[in-house]
Amino acid sequence: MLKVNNIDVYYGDVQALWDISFEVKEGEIVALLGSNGAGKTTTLNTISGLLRPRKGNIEFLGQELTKLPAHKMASLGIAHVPEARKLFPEMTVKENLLMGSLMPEAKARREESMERVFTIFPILKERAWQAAGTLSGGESQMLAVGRGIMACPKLMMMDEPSLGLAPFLVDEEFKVIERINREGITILLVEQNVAHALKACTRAYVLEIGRITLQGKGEKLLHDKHIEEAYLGI
Amino acid sequence: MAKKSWFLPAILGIVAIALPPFLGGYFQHILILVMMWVAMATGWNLLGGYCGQASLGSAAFFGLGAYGAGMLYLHWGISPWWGVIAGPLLAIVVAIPIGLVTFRLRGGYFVLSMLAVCETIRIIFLNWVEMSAGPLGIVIERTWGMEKLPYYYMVLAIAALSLYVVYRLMKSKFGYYFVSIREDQDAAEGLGIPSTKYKMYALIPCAGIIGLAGAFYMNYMAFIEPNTVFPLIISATMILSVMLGGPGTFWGPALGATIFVLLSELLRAFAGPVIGTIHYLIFALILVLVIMFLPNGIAGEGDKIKRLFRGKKPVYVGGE
Amino acid sequence: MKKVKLGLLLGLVVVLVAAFALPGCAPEVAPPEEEEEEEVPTGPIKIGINFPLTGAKANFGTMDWLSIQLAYAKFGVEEVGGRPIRFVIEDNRGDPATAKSAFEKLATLDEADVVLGGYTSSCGVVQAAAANDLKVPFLICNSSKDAITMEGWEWVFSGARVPASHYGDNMWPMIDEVLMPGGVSKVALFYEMTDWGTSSAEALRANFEARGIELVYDEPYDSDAIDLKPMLAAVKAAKPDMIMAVSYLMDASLIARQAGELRLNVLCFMGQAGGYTMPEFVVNAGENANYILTTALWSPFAPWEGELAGVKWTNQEYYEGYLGSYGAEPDYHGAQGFAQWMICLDALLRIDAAGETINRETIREALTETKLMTTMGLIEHKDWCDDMGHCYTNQGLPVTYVTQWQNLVQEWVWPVEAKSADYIFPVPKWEER
Amino acid sequence: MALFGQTIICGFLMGGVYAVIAIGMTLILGVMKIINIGHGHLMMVAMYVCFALFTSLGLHPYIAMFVAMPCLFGIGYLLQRYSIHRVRFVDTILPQTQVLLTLAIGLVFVEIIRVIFKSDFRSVYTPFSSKCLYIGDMSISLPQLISFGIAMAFVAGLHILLTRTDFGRSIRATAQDLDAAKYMGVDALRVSSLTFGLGMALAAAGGALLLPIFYLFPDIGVPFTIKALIITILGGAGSTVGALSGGLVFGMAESLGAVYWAPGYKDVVGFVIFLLVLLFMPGGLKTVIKR
Repeated sequence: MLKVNNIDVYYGDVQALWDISFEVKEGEIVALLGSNGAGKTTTLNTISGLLRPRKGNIEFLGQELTKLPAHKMASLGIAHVPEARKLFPEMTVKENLLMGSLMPEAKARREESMERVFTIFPILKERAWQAAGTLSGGESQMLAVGRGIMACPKLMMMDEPSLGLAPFLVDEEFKVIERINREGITILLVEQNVAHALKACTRAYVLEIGRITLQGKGEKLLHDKHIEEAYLGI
Repeated sequence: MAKKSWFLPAILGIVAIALPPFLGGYFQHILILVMMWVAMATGWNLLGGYCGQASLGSAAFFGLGAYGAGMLYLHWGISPWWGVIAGPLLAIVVAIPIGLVTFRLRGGYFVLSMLAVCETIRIIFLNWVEMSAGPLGIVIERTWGMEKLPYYYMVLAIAALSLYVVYRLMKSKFGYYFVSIREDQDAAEGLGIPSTKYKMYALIPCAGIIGLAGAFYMNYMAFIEPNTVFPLIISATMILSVMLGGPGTFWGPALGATIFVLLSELLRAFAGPVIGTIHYLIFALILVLVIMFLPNGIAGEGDKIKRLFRGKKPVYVGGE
Repeated sequence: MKKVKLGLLLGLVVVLVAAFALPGCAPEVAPPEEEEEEEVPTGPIKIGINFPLTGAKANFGTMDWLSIQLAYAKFGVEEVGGRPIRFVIEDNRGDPATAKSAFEKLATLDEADVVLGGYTSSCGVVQAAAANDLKVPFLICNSSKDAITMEGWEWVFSGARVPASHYGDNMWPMIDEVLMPGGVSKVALFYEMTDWGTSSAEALRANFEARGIELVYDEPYDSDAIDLKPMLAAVKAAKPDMIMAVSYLMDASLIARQAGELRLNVLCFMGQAGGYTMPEFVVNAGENANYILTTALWSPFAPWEGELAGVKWTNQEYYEGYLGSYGAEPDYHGAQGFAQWMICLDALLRIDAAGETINRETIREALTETKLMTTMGLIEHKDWCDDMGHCYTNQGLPVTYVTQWQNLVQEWVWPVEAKSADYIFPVPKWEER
Repeated sequence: MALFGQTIICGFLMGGVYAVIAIGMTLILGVMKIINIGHGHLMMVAMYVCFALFTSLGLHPYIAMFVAMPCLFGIGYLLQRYSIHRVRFVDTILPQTQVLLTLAIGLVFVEIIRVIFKSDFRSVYTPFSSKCLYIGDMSISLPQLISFGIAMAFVAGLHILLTRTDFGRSIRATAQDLDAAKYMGVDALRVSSLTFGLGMALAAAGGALLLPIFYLFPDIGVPFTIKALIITILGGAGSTVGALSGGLVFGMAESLGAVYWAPGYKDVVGFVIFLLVLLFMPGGLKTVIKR
């Protein structure tokens, strides 16, 4: 579904990614793991078109992404649930959700999607008229995911969905991710919470200082020596 | 910044000193204007270009400098040449409270607040007739009549002084702090640089230099009134000169001011008779094009020394 | 780095030393510019023109220049003493520093023999100072700032311009003989915040107070104001018998309109020349212009006439000529421009008649003896002092008078000897018009 | 009492017109964070469009407005798309490059208009311009009242556009988080160009409303830019209700300042309000209203 082939990415003159390649197949949950500063968000931003690779290319459903402007991604069916929520703080919860469904196809199913979001996250229905900036951390995260669902995407890219959440909420979060995946949305997950992510994902890639150092099935990596030492603290 | 860097200034200095006596009065006059704007643009650049606090109200300091000189004569009959001390002093004294208030604001809002401050000062000078003679303005007796050279060397000294002050400041630790505040104020504060304090350290010489130019203007033009020394166009000319030459570069503002004065005079006096009343339109169009295509000015875009402290520019590595 | 610093320091020292040492020896360094006395110039007589022809003030600067051209064509004198007359035009954009640049260029590069210019006060005073420094005769067209001719500058000639504090001179007899007996004892004075407004107000204030008239309102206002109603409402609340307003063109129109809207009823509304006498005033103020009295420096039907260079002229001819040539009505600025060329031409002709060479010095001498009937009345350059203690040099004093807008026409009502209509006083209330 | 009442009426009516001019500014400043110093100059261009239509076809400015608005919309759109936007993301030392660009663009427009129409003062005076209603001793200018009504209609219309339509929400979203808006599929350049155009069209409307009660010359713009900026900051950038309330408060403050302080110092009132709001109430009136 999504193929990233040998990309190099720079910030100005500083290289951030070296020769990154990976693939996401339809129906999978693929996790991109790594510590802070490893280049995970950079990778997602490159797929989203906010950054341009200097080398290599990205394909989505056979279409070349690297030449398209950022705002075209949504119409191809890629939803980006960004890090730090990136909600629209002065707009209400409902307006934030509506913003998720700007593309014609998503717009046609707006009511239906909204109901779907409200069944997954009942709390959002209660808060529908509240400004997004006033939500708690957990609620903001729900809204961010809900906004992603509103787009009826084929691929949802989630950037650190568990960041800053209380432990019981993290469990909830991963349940939701699996649920969304079961409902037919492919997921590319970027996580620091390696243990949780590896349990949830089909396959995973490990990024270290801008390079992919490990890859494989989630379960298998969970028992990898390097992973245990570096990330799980065993 | 190699050895040859003093070579060019020395030649320029020699030319600036030796050439004018051989020019006609008109060209001497133009050179006087050039030097005045060189001083002002250099002063503005200290706060705007190096410290990143672009002010759209620096005409306030110019006007205060001019009035500092003019009011000496108006109230006490003292020679306005003492304004060379009184003018900058007045500008600095007023600049300190202004800075304390407006430096709390950032970016565009700082620009606008300075504009508001400048306009307020203009209106006060216009209305407070007892203090400033209001719209009647101040007319003084000129010291030298036809002779332009004394004025020229005076303003040349002012320009050289302003360049020297800026050079010394930028070579000291102040320069490093100014640039770090410009590049990232939060990070600078994180490193323990009190930003408001260092902005004040940039503002004070900036106001002093511009005030000095104002005091000179009073002596040279022999007439000031609030609308001619406080208008937006003076602030804008300072900024545009710096933009043209290169903000945050040492020679850029001087270069920009020279080009600015010469170009506008060239278009007005020599092209004007040919192209008629559109000469100013052409001038304005050139400005738009320069801002669009040379946003870092001639000096800034021209060479590789884009920023004085390039290594200190924050770089983003990896994730965020 | 050390070396750089040293070099810069050295450079600075050199500059500073030079800055203070050179002015002393400068006179020797500068080549003397004066030509040899005996040589008779043969080139054209150069007339410098220094007006705002672009920029915010261009409309009046252009009117001056067009009127000068009109006068040049009217009197048909194209050469004097075998030397053709050539105009050198400089645009100063209404900016004092530019006006000075333009003057310097005219004086040194173009070697103009005489310069006509000066629209705004700030440009006028800067040009006059330059003229005196550079020893070039300078005729001020409009700049009304009193101080321009109060500095004793012998190269500066006021020509047909009127010092701001004398705009209302001929109104006082009318106030004494008509308005005060008619019940005017409280006056509201407001004036635009410019040199002209402030100087006018000073003279007006002193004269009102000398007559025992109470000033119930006395404020300057910002001429860019959009809504003058709040000020007018305050004026209305002060209950004056008479309004004395010093305003330029568009604020005059706004004030007339908004006074009407507020039904600001007074015995008489007196404007101080400026906006209230301009043809555009009635266009912009419409019916509200009616009954407004105003002091005036000039109007199309002032009965001035005379002969210059063998050509007979009348004031009306100037008005019609301007209207015919440029499709717009001139106001007093244009008349001053026209008069200024007459004064200049008269001086040139007199020098030629006396058999002298035309140069800056002889032009200056000729101008000091100017006594000429112009479109602004009789202009005579004299040195004199007024009762406010202002002492003028080379200052003429054109006759001022009072006009009143009646049925959208500006009629001459005072002094009555030359009236074109009777004054209406007190004026009807707004409700009853 | 009559004086106070009259002062309030004058301030209120003027405030309505100010609000329309400022609402275009609030859209541009609040939504795109662009400080447009050329705002008043472009309003001046619109006024000349109306003036030209009045002199050539005899159209009243209230009708000519509907020609001037699309014209200015187009100018605004092109300016943002091909000029101002270019500068916004260029790596410059002065982050305020964009402010200076709008200043220079304003100068260009002034000079273009000057070449076409000269520096002469113009006005669209119709007998209707001075019609008034009288309540006791106080007068209410009819054209100002109508302007006020039209102004309110524009404010309401814009409010609905911003809160009830996808386009309006996209505008606000772009303002609040540019990257997130891009993730949602918002074409930021298109939205910002359209918004700039819309802001300019509203400035044009303000100019057209001003024309019958004021006059016109090429340099008219600067004071209006300043007024619009003050009102925008006062009301809270990006808020229609804020711009409206800011306009009314500002109009009132100016009017009271002229009567009870001095006509000459009137503008200082605005600047003082501006600085105080910037320093102590950065969100403007908007934050107070919301509470």
